[in-house]
Amino acid sequence: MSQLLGIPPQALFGQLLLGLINGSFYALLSLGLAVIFGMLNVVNMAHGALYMVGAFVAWLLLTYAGVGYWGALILAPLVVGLVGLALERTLLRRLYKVDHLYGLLLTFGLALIFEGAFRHHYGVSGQPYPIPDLLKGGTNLGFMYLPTYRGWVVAASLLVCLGTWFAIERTKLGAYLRAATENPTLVQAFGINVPVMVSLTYGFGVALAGLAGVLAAPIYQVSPMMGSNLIIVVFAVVVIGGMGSILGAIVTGLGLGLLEGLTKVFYPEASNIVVFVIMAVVLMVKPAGLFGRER
Amino acid sequence: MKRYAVTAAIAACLLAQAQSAPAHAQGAAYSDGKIKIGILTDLSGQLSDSTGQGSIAAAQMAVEDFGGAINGTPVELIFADHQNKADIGASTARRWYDVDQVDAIIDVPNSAVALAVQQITKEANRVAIFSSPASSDLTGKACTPNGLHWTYDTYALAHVTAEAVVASGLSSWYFLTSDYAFGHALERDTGAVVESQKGKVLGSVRVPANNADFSSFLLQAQASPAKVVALATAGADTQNAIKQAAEFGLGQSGKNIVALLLAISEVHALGLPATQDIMLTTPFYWDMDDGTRAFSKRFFEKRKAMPTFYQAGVYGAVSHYLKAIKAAGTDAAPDVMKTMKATPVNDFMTKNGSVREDGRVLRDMHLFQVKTPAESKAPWDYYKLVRSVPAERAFRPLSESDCPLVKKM
Amino acid sequence: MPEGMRATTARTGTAMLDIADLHGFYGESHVLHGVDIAVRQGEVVTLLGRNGAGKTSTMRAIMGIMGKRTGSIRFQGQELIGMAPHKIPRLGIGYVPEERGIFSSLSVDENLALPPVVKEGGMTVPQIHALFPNLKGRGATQGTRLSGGEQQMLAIGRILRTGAGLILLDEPTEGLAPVIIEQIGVAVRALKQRGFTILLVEQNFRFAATIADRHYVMEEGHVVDMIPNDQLHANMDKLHTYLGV
Amino acid sequence: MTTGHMTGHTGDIILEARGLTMEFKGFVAVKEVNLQVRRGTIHALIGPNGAGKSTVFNLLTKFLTPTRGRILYKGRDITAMKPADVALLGMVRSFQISAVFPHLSVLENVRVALQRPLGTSFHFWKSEETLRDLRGRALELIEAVNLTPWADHLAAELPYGRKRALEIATTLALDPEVMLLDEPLAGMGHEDIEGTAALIKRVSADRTILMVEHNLSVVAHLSDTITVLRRGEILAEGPYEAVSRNPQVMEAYMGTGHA
Amino acid sequence: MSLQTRDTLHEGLALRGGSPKVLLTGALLLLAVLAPYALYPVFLMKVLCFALFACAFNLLIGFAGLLSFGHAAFFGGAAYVAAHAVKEWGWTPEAGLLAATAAAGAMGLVFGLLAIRRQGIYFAMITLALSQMIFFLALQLPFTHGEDGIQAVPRGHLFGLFDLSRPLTMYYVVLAIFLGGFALIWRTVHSPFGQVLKAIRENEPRAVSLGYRTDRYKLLAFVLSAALAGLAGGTKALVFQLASLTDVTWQMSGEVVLMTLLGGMGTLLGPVVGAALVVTLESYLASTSLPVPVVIGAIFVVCVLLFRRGIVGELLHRLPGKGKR
Repeated sequence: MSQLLGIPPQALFGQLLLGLINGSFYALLSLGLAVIFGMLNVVNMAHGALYMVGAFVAWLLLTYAGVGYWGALILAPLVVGLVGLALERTLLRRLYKVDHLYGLLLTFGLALIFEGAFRHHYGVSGQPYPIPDLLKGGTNLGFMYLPTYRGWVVAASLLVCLGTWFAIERTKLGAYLRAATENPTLVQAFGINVPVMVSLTYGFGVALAGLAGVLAAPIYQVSPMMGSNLIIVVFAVVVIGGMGSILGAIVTGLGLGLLEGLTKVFYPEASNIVVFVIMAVVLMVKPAGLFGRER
Repeated sequence: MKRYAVTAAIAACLLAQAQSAPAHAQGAAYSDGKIKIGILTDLSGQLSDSTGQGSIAAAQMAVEDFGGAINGTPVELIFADHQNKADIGASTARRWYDVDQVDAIIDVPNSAVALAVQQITKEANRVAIFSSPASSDLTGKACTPNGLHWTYDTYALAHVTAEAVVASGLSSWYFLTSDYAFGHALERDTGAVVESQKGKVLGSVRVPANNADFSSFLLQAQASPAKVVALATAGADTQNAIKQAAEFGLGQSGKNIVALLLAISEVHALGLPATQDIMLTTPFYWDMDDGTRAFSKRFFEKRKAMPTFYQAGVYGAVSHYLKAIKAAGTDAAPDVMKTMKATPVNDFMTKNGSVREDGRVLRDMHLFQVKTPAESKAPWDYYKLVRSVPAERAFRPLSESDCPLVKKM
Repeated sequence: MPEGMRATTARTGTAMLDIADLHGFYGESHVLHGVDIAVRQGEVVTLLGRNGAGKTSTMRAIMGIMGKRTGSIRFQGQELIGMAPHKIPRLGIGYVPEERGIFSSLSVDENLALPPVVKEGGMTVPQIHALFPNLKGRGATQGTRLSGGEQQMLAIGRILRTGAGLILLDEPTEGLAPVIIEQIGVAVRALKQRGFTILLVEQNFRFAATIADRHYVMEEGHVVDMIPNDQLHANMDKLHTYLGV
Repeated sequence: MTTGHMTGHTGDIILEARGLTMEFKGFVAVKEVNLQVRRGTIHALIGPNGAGKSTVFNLLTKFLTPTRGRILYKGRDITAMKPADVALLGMVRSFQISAVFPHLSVLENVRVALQRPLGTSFHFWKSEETLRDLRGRALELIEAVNLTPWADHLAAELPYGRKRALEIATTLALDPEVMLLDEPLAGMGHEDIEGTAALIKRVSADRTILMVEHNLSVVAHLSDTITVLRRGEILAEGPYEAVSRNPQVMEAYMGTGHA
Repeated sequence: MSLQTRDTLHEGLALRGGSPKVLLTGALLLLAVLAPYALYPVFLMKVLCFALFACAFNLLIGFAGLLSFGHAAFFGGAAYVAAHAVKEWGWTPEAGLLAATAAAGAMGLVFGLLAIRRQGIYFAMITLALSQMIFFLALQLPFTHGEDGIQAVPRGHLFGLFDLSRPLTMYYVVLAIFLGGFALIWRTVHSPFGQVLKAIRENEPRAVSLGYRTDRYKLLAFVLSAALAGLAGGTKALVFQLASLTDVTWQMSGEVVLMTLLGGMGTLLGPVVGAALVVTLESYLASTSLPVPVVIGAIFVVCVLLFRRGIVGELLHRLPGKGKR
């Protein structure tokens, strides 16, 4: 049988590979959201905007400072992380004692401000960001042409995801983080400065978004709206994976990327909706998410 | 007590609103002592780079070129951002007509807003000149005696592109279509022309709206044996599709990419490496002749960018409107409309254009191909002409029109 | 030494921990009503009292992890009220909370390594394993998979690593079987011999009697009595009224 | 309701738990608890920390679902019922932290409990005035717990002890046959304790009360029967005199002998 | 006597009772009736539509404590239903509005059944996801005409009598609809049902322990809120003679949250004030070069950080002796 459900198997492999690429973006973004939610109990609506800021910082560095892709890969997440740190210290911190929903509303407002400001200054057409020379070109895999840069994106984001997972699950610092997620008061009573950890966690979470932004810059136009289109889907990914679950974020990110890829082949009209349908179903059946703990 | 305070607060903000309503002043020749043109445009959204502030600048240039007044009656220009929301556009248009005594609304990118403004203009019996929206419904089933569709429309894009591209020998097509009304219309119209020209449509894929990643669809297009991959998309979708098509080497694999709607500001943003060899249809390119170059140079000095065809269209629309008012000696909409329809359109962009009874402006359209980086000699040197299509072949003939104004035999 | 004398000595500046007129609140519920306690270096002191008497709240007040506090808590002369909660343990106070506070997302080893070392002279992991042999070889197990007694050992063990000189032990025998309680008792006595100062919350006063120097009795949010261990037998009737059913 | 004909302490079994067991992730919080509460008595549940009192309490009121075992109320199996439905049968609980509706007035707090039998709780088109008839009864209940001067204050403005009183008034408004009180004296000062204990005694007339409470002197004074729990199991049961002399209970409270 | 006033006072700006209240209500009504002679009617109608929408939303967040982040689905969805019924099927305006309200109510029932079982952030997320599905459906279903929307909807004659194409007639009809909706909300808040709802908002476990099946009350509140949001959306479709995607976007859901937050959650007049301010601001900003989203976002941030009670809530709070609301 040379056709599988009307699709040549080779095309199917290609689509699965593409799904994996998108999935690794989802994973990177939802990982940041999950880390933040686990520690701060805040649904960070500004995550998409900060992803966009990451891409813009890379573009600004290139345009005005002559700093290329590799430099931006380090600097942009750092800048975004610092922005996040400042936001947490000055704004978010005031809301921990009130309903978590206010955190959601605050970050929603922040997202509007970031997107609006960049749109005001740089327009919406988007700015071009070249693929770095080292990663230009591609390889013909037989069933598809794989641009080298896309390969790099998968590798880099998987590396970062696994690195983050390792840091959280296998290091001392990660142990602090897990413990503080479970019982911040007790961790505080052991002499660990939990408020600083919370700030750093937020900074780290949004730095991951910034990194994703840099990785995305050469693929998509660097545009003020690039985050808001993506964020709700990523949101859904985190909810499906289980709010606050690290592994859940990574696995569901990749899984939904694949699933969405398949939908694009078989029924592209539904590919926008498929993630939300799954989210609704998962929430009904397993409200804590596939990998989440009941909190 | 508290209620008074709240009442006062509400009253205060409502009054602030009211103050923007000027008293009705009675002018001599023209209705309220001035000629007021409203540029309703997109200052913050998807289309703000290709229209937006540039449209306003173009309108100002047109007013200045006209001397700023007609027979001593000043011409006033106001503008507003419709935020791509039909209701905001509609309420702005209503307020302009009802309260601010605006005589004409010009520009209106975004078909949904334009269709709403078309209705309101008819009810208010004023003039609307649509230089930026695409939907050919504006002179089709939604046509009114008060609206002109100035620059282009989906029908023309489809026909000119399909005809010119098939004529240049590329006859097998594959569509990448935005999954909403605009995309559907473009694909349907273009496909029909391709087939009428003995070309073949080998397939199409519907791309969900706001989908940043096109790789999956591009891969499906690549797998098709078609020679032409046509992008029936707009705005950010087109940009991302083009950028990713370059990344996946669609051009190298022998596909010709045709963008059915692409403005020069977008080509500029994407850069030549990504856009080279793409074919596109436009009624205007800055580097066509001395006239276009002269206008564009002035425009560039103001905006630091070359004008898009939308913005050039705004200039033409404002000029033609002012000319008609002057000729008619009144700003009453029926007379002005009549005069505009009777007057041929001639400016740097339009040669021997005409306005049809359904409100359609007929002009020549041109198929261009984007230059390679090597071919480009200077900044903004982006296009080379492939072929021009004369006005009468570019636009929908009246015989096919479903405009109620057009009497069928 | 007569009861009064001891209390005075404790109050006259040699106290390691000196709590005076401590009031504490959870939201609007006023749980501590003027607590006075003094603990000297090297002492083991218990807080006895029924459920809800304010023993655990006193511990939490010392650690700075309850809502509002007024009065004074001095540790080695330093005032703790108003100090950032994470700085308090760094002065050398280790806290073993009620219900042990073992983290389920951490392995036994990670739980053991979690509290940062705050002073020199803490016990090494082999030493802790020697004290609590049950913990040996269980390093990779999820913390909460241990039995209740083992969790208690882990909770105490992890504090010993930090080098804290004063240890707050909140009901280490709660819900444990007698044979396990015995093991915990052996360990606590060993700690005492090593010179640790211990403030112990207990309902189980027979357990407390085997290790403590003095006993404070709390009722309804304040201290109602102080009984030196050697006078326990003489005060059994009083104790029964305080603690018995 | 049906409390009128009840006669003192000789009643039958109104609430019963059979083999009640609750496991949390491998940890057994409540093990094979068999409990019988006689109609018309005050029954106290005591035990050291971590004995599982609160868990038993939440199981009986259906805020938790038992892993095993059955709960019978007036001979009827209520194990699978929802908490709200249990309340409708006449068994109403209070909470450890004061459970009032802070931004409703004291009167409204009580009235919310009174209005359900009217059957208009879903009537969003009816006026609040239709609840006027309930005022008299509400004020009576408020009077009964000495809150009359506070009747038109928001519950949030009450001092802590008064909130507990309001909570009891609200519970009484349902005229429950069984009241389950979860640490009704927790967090109270001396002054409030006596008053509240007296209140509990007063409202216990013609009712069954099951309570979890730490204040043993109050428990000793009020209760007809005391059940002592330890480590999720029943250690002893009986009147105060018997329970307090039980060596196992003494051990549970005073500790095991010298190690 | 004191009981009686206290009963209603802490409720917020209740419009009933003693003669000053009657007077004030009268004055407000008079103001509303005269407004179109001083102000631009379409603007006023827009304010009224959004005010009703915000009031409907507030019924849920303010009086049942549920944050729906997907209310645009009801507002915008109902607008499509009304526009389609009136334009394509030639229904009368009143029938179109009824259909819009009923459709939104039905959607609310489905959403509610799915979402009500979860609380807090989860509730917000589920409603967001469901409304995003409605958005994509509106984008892709043929009857909505995609991004063009349903245009040129005839206003028609109400009950065959009143010609709605006349701005003043339309205005008074919209005013009547708003007042009707507002009165229903006011009645709901001050009904036996409203009492239970507030009790659930204040302390759900306690309400359960008093024998209330809280899920059913929340569901009814959700359906009512959805239906009224639908009424507002349907009315807006008639006013502007179009139904477009704008009204189903999640940004619109965010906007109604802002209106309510700004005016004051849980106060009856707050959402009206909030809606009036936001609509005024948006129409003012439209003709300036200030970036609208930035301003809106900044207001959001300021409200969340400093004015969680909102304008009306803050006013009430500062009034002496009126309870701690």
